[in-house]
Amino acid sequence: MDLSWSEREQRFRDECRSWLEANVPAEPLPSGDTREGFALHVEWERKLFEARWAVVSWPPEYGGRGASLWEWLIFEEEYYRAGAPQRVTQNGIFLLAPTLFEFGTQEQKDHYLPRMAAAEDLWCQGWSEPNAGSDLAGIRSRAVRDEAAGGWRLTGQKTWTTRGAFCTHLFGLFRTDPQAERHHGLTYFLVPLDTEGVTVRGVGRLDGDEGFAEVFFEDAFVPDDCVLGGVNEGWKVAMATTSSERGLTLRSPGRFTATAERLIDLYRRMADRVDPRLRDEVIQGWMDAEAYRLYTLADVTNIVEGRPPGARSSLNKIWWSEMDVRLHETALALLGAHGELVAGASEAVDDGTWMKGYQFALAGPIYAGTNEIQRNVIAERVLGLPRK
Amino acid sequence: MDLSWSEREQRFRDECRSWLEANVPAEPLPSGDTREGFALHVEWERKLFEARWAVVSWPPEYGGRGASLWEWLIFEEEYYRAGAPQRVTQNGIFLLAPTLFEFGTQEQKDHYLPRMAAAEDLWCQGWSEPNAGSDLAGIRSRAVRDEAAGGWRLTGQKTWTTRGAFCTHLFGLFRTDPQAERHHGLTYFLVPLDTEGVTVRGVGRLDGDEGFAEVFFEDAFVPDDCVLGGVNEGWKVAMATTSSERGLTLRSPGRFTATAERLIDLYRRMADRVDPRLRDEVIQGWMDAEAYRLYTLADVTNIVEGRPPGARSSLNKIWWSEMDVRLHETALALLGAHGELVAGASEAVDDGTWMKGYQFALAGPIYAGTNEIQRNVIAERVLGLPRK
Amino acid sequence: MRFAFTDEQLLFRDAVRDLLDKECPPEAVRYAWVSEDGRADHVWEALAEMGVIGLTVPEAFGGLGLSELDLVLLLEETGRVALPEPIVETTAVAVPLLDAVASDELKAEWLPKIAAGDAIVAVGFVGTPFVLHANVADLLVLEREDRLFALPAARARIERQPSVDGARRLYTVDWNRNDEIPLVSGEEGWHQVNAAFDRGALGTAAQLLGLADHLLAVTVEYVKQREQFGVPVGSFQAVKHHLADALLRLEFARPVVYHAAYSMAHELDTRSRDVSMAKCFASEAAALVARKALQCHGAIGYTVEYDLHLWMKRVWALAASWGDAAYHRSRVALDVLGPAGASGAGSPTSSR
Amino acid sequence: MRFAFTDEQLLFRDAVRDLLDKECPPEAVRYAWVSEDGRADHVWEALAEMGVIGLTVPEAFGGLGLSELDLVLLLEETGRVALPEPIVETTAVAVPLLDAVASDELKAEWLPKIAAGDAIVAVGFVGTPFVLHANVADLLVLEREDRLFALPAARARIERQPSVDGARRLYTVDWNRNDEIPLVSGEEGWHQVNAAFDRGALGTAAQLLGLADHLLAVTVEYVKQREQFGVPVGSFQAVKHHLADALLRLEFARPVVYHAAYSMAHELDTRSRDVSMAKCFASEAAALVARKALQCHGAIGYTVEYDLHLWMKRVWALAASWGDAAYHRSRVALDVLGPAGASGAGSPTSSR
Repeated sequence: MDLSWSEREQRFRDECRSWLEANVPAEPLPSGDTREGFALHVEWERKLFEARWAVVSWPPEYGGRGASLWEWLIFEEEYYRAGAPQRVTQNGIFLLAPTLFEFGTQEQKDHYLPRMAAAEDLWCQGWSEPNAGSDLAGIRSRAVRDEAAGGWRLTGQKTWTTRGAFCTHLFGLFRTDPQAERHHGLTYFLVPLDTEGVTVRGVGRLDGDEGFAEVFFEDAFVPDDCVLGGVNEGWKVAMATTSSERGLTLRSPGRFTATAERLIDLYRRMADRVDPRLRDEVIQGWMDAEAYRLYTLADVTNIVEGRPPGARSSLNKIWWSEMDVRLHETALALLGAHGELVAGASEAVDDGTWMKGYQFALAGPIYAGTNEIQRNVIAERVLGLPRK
Repeated sequence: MDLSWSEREQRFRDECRSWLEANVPAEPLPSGDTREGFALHVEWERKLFEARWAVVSWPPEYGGRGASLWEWLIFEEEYYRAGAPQRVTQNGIFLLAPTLFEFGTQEQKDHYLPRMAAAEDLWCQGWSEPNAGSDLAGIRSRAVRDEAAGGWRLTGQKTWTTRGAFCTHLFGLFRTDPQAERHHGLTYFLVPLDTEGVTVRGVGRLDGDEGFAEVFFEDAFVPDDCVLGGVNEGWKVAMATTSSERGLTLRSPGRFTATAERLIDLYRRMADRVDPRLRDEVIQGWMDAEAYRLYTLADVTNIVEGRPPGARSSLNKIWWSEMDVRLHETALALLGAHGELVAGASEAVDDGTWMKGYQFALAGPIYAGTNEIQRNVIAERVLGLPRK
Repeated sequence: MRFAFTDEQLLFRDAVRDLLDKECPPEAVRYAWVSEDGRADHVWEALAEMGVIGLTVPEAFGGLGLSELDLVLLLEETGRVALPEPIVETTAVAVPLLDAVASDELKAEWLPKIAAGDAIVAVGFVGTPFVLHANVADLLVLEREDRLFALPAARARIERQPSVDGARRLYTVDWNRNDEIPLVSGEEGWHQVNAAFDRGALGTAAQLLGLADHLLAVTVEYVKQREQFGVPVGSFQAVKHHLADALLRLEFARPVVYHAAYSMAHELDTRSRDVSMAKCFASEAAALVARKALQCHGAIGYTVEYDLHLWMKRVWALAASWGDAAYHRSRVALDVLGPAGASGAGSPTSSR
Repeated sequence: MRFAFTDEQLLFRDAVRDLLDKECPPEAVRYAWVSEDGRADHVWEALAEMGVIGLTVPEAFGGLGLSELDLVLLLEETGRVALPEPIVETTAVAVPLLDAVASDELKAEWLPKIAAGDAIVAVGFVGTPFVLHANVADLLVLEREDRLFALPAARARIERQPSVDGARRLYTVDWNRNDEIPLVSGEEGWHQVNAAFDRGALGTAAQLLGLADHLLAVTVEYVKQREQFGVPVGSFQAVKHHLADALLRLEFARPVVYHAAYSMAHELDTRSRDVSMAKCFASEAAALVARKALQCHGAIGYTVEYDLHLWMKRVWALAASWGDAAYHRSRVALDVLGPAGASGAGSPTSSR
């Protein structure tokens, strides 16, 4: 066991910290889930790319630095500590990219990855449908073969697509075998949103931003090279990387340790006004974030040494998502009657970011597999309890 | 709404308080779940009976005072406030008696009720079996008709029978129709434990007392008049009074408000030594007990006015059983390293009653229908969610 | 001993529920989010018509002269529909306060107008840092250092403080001291502020019950029809237990709130403690119900096009207004344990 | 950066597990409840044989001279079998303390005996009011007002304090001051007591992990085979989620405990805080697992004829020993927030 960073990692941290200090916008950008804010975030993403900080863990030929998982952790830690903008490219970088690396043809990788890294192509996720939320196997959107044109015609509806109204591309599952049931007969498609027959409609979200979209497909044609992995193998392709170590389940601790530090700072400012018992919630929140950091260090060690977490990654997801809610609940408890104030209120503490963050945090236990589903996974696949 | 007590109720309270003050043993009796303790508790029960405090809500002809539900609440409040002994007759008085009143023949009532009130007959419950815990319909013990002798022959095993090793009689369900499935073909029997073919074996319990028993039946004969209600109607008979207002579900608030007051007293004694945050748990416990008292007052009003709680009584059971656990957890948290000490330790606070009470409280969420079952009942029968 | 409402009280409650179902549907709440003044149309007038707005106004001034116990069920109904109006401030808080401390002239001038629905009174104490609907108030009743006074709306300089709940129009208020119309001050002022704070906390607790009731009801309906894995999500035990827990907390907060209304109406010595218990239980129960409601809805509950958020955000706001759960718990501790045992407790006027 | 144990450490752990499975089955724990001295037969000797008892004894004195990081997995194993022996007190606490402060004579006299398994040392600080297994100790190391001293067992007057865990033999100790063998006092004494307390808390946290691991494992097995309503109870979602929550808390306490062992072994400045985090997480995780284990077992878990209670009661006892969760949380708060922010925190020697 050695919990110290190597010289190389230290240098990496220093380089990244100094670049961020010099380049992170002094004024926080408006939410990237609004049209205006999104545009500004894309600018930022391109700046990151030019300095090769956009996708540090990718190979250099695709715009990365071939950074190790450890360096990726360091980058994330520094990124959040610096209070840098949210990554509006994350669905592409964290969800699609791992799948492309594993299943993409050389042509697909060479075409999509650099444009994704450079924030030229902006990807949104097309999993959920009106009748397929927790149960993705309920997908009804279909792709019909067009032999003549050498491609597929997509019809159906995707929903809850985060930032879909502002993106340029969508990746998602469509049913290519109408006979097949449930998880079978699905195919993974890469779809430009400017394709004829595709309509995108923005949907307002809890926190007031137009961060969701519904995407309608009416006989929209996409050529064969828009299929990722094999036809009718979409489920396997999609699932293979959902617990990817760069995916959602291994959420970088930096985000939460930074929130915990901000909570400590808030407590210091409010301490004279609040019930002393809140001290315990504050310190518990700080310890929970620290525990998540330590858990992740062990997790990454296992991954690096060839022991992937598998179903245990559901433990991460439950922990970070429920911790994030608690951290914000504690902050709001500290704020008392001031907690309901939002950006623009002269009396708002920290410009209402805690209430904003709370609403964002509330999505955590719901998306990427509700925590109820995650608990089933843990019980059945980690503890081995009977499914039925 | 009128939350004051009538003159009559006040007088009842005064009478009951002064009798208890004069008669409750100065030294708490040893646990009634031990053989010695049980004997002493039976003495106490007989004393209660002689003063007509044993079954205040029963008609005078059976040894009661025909007390109203309100007066019963008052009695219970005073009983616990006085720190009077636990009721080792409770299975008979609270569980069997309501069923006897509703389904018993005049002969059965005249025979059993006075002897029960006088603590001459001491009843234990024969519901659970090795394969029938939460799922009573899994009962396998059977009763075979003996036409010649005019009765039934019982065979099988009952388990987790509280104080069964010290009781004289058992009431329970036996399968009289081997063809019938699940809840059908069961019959409610009243069985003297000295019946030939009945063997009782004591089982040690978490808190160290021999408070459980396994009861074995081998071709044990009981005459027809030991059947309560109709043959093959045992389920209906048993269920009719499980949510009886004098049954387990309407646990008298007195027990918990008394515990809460003791917790407040403990906090006062420890306050200088404990983390201030525990103050909140203490006061929350006190408020939870108070809320249960108020909920019960509303409940009793509804019952008195002909609006029985029905499935909503599962709410009571969850509340009091989980509150009781929290109250004791809080007390043990106040005690810190002293919490593990038990009766006989010179350093033990309150002679270890908190740890003892904690173990007793832990049974609450398990017996009389686990709280998981109770939550299903609330969801399905109160909220109307689909069973399957 | 009878812990239940009278048939009259229940009938009045039903009538108000019918009225609000008709006059204050979700669209009215949505409208209040975007409307200039943050109010729904016509509802206030309709409620005044029915006597609800003037419920606490003495009959001599054209009201019904009824008590907190008569009001509590009606405020619960205003919560059920997320009524975007300052009824707690005007009817529950301002009227009894003015009735207790205002000059005969002031009462004669304002109480009849309030009862008629022609005047709105906004309130602001240190315990409630922001003044709700000061923008539409005709009169403000404010307090500084136990100095209670009235302020004509025209004399108030107000600055909007946007809330997460678009239908809650909150303001900070500034004024010239010589525009104050003195009501009462000193120790009597402190007592009156405490009584007013108790009424506000109680009224808010009642609204939280109604809000939570509605959130639970729509969630139950949703999980009954929403299907995943080929069955209604409401058939999953995890969802059942989420909602059973929600009902449990709500149903045990209910008698606590009604009991506090009884204590206030009968001026029991324990009334402040009883109100704090009520606000503590109602705040935590409603917050839990809101949390479960969102989780059981999933992504759809997260969209503003679906109504859930209108109720959820009101719950967040009200749970922290008029003292949050932690504050009121401390107040109970102060009463039950005494100053020694209860560190961290404060008087209602200690800022939250 | 590598947050994992070495193969050697894991192999040693496996060997100790095999030994304990053989030498310390549930019957051995039951025996300790009723045996005269509250110990299991032979286990101590077998552990000494393997070098576990003397693990922290310097090689010069016949031990392995290893660190907290080498010990933590082994103590976890002693927890897994609910070992009824004072190994935390002797190996984790007393040995490093004696090695740090005892005279050469005292070390030469005792350390080799301990390593050989021929001597047991019991400890008592103000932070740990009762002395475990003082009845079988050959030497006691005690502390009063930062005055650390050794006391020959023969000179100690002990009174048994019965614990809910029959295998834990707790005693209060009395003695004549002139029988004390002074070790260290004053500020240095305070530092040594704190270091000893940290080692005791860490060792106890490790045992709690093992205890919880076992409780969860037997519960999983039970709910897989126990049938109700025609199916295994483990197929009910409520049971699944109870046990998923148990695993969640346990698996997030684990790295916190291992990290604290690393901090102690490398004498990091944060070690006391890291240990407090470890004890806080381990105590609460184990308590939760015990609670879920009993609930998922139902009535059978409530009987003393079933083994569950042996582990459950040890968890209750250890969760509150060497500082409970609330105490250690305060200690972390003191470190992170500073005295101003952290009311109610105390030093390890403030009585719990």
